[in-house]
Amino acid sequence: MTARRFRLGEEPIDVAAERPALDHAAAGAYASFEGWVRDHNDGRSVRQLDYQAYPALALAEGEAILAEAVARFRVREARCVHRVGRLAIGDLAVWVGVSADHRGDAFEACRWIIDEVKRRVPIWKNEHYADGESGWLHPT
Amino acid sequence: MTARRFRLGEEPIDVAAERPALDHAAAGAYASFEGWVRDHNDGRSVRQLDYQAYPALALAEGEAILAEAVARFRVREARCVHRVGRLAIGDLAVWVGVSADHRGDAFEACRWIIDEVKRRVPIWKNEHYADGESGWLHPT
Amino acid sequence: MNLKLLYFASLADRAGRSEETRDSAARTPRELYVEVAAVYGFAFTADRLRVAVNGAFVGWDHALGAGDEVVFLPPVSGG
Amino acid sequence: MNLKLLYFASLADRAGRSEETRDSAARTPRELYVEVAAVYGFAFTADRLRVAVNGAFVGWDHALGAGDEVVFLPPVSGG
Repeated sequence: MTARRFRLGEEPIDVAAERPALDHAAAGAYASFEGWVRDHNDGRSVRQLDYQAYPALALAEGEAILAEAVARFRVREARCVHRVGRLAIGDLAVWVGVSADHRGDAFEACRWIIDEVKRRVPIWKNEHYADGESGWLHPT
Repeated sequence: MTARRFRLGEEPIDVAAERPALDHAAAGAYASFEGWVRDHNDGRSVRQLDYQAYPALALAEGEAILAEAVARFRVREARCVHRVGRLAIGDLAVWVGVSADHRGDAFEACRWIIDEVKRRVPIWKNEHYADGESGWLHPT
Repeated sequence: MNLKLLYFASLADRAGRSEETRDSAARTPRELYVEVAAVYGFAFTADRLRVAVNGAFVGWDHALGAGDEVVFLPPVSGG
Repeated sequence: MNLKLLYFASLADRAGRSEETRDSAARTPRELYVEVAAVYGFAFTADRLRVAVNGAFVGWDHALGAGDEVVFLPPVSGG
């Protein structure tokens, strides 16, 4: 079995350690995306947040998205790691990396992957606000 | 005067060292691009290459591109480093990093910057082929 | 028959638990959601949720079996 | 008047040098390029090149002055 392309991380994501999986002598382009915890959302001041996942299905759905990306786009390799647990402002919440022969494919696949992960993978964000309130986000 | 957003690098680019310049508590998205030296181009096997720049104008034009990006897109910060000198297969030739509040802006600005750098900045690539030939690339 | 339910995010908050085993007569996730929504006062209509059985997405009319693990998934907000 | 010229990439290869100082009667980059293209056999037509004087892009009919640094830039291939 090949290495997992999608993982959930309890610990801070080490981007440098993820990179070798994307190296390929024929790849001239690498595009990456990182989602960082912002200090605000919808006009409210955010202090920290928790990510909760349904692990079995999140891993299966994430892996399916990465496999689809490799099939749909002309890429050499693609990976994604999503944090779970408590995160502070500025922490890295999600990382996507894609290598490809050409930059257009790397950018398009990277954008598609993060969009699909946000749309499909069963992970939920609970924001803790400066006023002491908190709430799970369930976008319509 | 603010720090330079565009630089030429004689030494390997240290992506981790570039990152703090892009941190911003309001930034939820970071997109990056890396151009790596490929082992082939136009059907020919490449062993190594040299990048030559016209430094004074390359720095001015690169800085102008980054300033335009910050003005055109809703981004928090943007940086680019381009290598000069001799590079081997797999070496990092150019890095672009962009932070923004939202991912669409980060991706669009990152893509725009690398496209403009490749189109406008006076840097030339001399590819050394497996058959011993070499040649400066001047795309039409 | 006995069914295992997992609850996540605001559904777990509302139910006051992250899992339970229920003895239910529900034959499908649709029937089971009507049952638990009434018990816990879930505000989501079924069209805003997805449903998974034994770790895979299924349709609302999927036939449930004894011992199945059923999860009603509210809209996700990862990334 | 004396002009300083820098050559890059294939133009440097063809000229066999990366810079030179020329005593030239050229009043514009256009006239200067005709002159050096004849000397070195540059194959590029002017419409494929850009020109910079003293580190900034200029038009082909820019008025040259004594001591100017002039660069004819072949199509770039960075990235």
